[in-house]
Amino acid sequence: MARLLLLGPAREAAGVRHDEIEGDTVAQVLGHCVARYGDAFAAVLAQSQVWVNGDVANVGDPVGPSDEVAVLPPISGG
Amino acid sequence: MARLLLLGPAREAAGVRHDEIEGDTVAQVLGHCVARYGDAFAAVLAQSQVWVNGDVANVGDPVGPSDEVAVLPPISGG
Amino acid sequence: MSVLSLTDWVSVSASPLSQDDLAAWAVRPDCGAVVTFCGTTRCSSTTGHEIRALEYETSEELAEARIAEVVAQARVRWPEIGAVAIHHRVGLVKLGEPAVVVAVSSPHRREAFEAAQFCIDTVKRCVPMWKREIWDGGSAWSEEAQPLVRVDDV
Amino acid sequence: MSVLSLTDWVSVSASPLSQDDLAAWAVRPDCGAVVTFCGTTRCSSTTGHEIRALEYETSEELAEARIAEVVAQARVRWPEIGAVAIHHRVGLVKLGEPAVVVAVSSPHRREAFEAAQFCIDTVKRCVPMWKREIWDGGSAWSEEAQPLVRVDDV
Repeated sequence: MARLLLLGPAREAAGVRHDEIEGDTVAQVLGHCVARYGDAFAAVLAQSQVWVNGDVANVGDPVGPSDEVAVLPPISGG
Repeated sequence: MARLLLLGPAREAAGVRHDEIEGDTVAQVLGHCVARYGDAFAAVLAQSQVWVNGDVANVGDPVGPSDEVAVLPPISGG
Repeated sequence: MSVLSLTDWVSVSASPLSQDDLAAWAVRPDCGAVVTFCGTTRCSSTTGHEIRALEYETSEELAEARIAEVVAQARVRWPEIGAVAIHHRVGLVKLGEPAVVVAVSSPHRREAFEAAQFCIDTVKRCVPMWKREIWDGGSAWSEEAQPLVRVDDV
Repeated sequence: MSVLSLTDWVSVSASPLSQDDLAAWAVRPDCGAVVTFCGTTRCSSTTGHEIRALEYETSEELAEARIAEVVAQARVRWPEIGAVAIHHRVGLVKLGEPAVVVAVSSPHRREAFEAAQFCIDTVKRCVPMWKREIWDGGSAWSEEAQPLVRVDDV
């Protein structure tokens, strides 16, 4: 279980900004995200960075209920 | 005869900002300036640029009553 | 939410930006130079429409933390600089309004120019931010998108 | 006395300077970047005194003409730039107040940074201006003086 934060095109593809998702690792959380949000989200995720608690994460990193997993697509700021 | 404009340290050394000075060339005008304002002015003039009507002038350039001869010491702006 | 110290002022919020506020805040008695960059929304579109406004989306917390990293890196590269302020607006921004403002003060102007340019260049590459183009009757994500870069990798 | 067109705004006067006025004036719908330089009077002295204020002396007419040449040269070097404003204050300027402000807008930020830095560097070398340091009980010309340079020779 982890808290999920979806931003920009990831938020749009999933239809939600915040969610709670099952999984004990980043990979498991992302797998459940794709199952829940579908192919459009999977396409965005494939181009995105994933951060845990504000830092770049590896797919094998463990996560728990107090951790925030954020999905960050390519940026277009300023 | 020409109109004279003295700026910064040149104005301070001469004690005036504007004056009217005899002379048919830049060199003659400057010679009369040194005679009128003295050694302190001559020392500043030796380091200065001389412009006529806003452009850099040569000492031999002719000047008349409608021309402005400006003495511009080294700058310290901004 | 903003990060504020005597020398650093970082903010990501929906409030309109004031370049004058940042520039005035950055003035220091020993700093003769303040360089300010103001990025305004402009009419040229990546999607071919006549743009009325832009909408910026982010996590204010994540964006402010990354901007603070940018400021810290600028201080490593230009230790002489005085104050650094970087504000980014989120939400709807009308055409011609500032979306991002950077102000850097320094005893001499060269460091202020270099650090200000580094800050805005690095903010654009390293800070999570998504721009949506809004036109009459529609909207779309900007097509300028680039992968996020870490500040240490700039 | 000031030189004002749709794209150029040059002024040398005793009025206080507003960076915000210049930056706001420089915004153009097709220009996403405005870079502003503000040179403030600072406490460090060339003569070893505790400075209270600076006093700038020039011929407003000659100074404005030279600044207009600087703007023209910037447009030769960076044809993309939009608006350019350069204001220089004369007379007494208290510590921490702006003595010179430059604002340049451009479609993209690199040209705005480069042109703004060229403008202030060239103003400092090419514009007739004399700075007097004022302290409690005395004053003297700044000892930083350099010979005037022609804009074409920069």
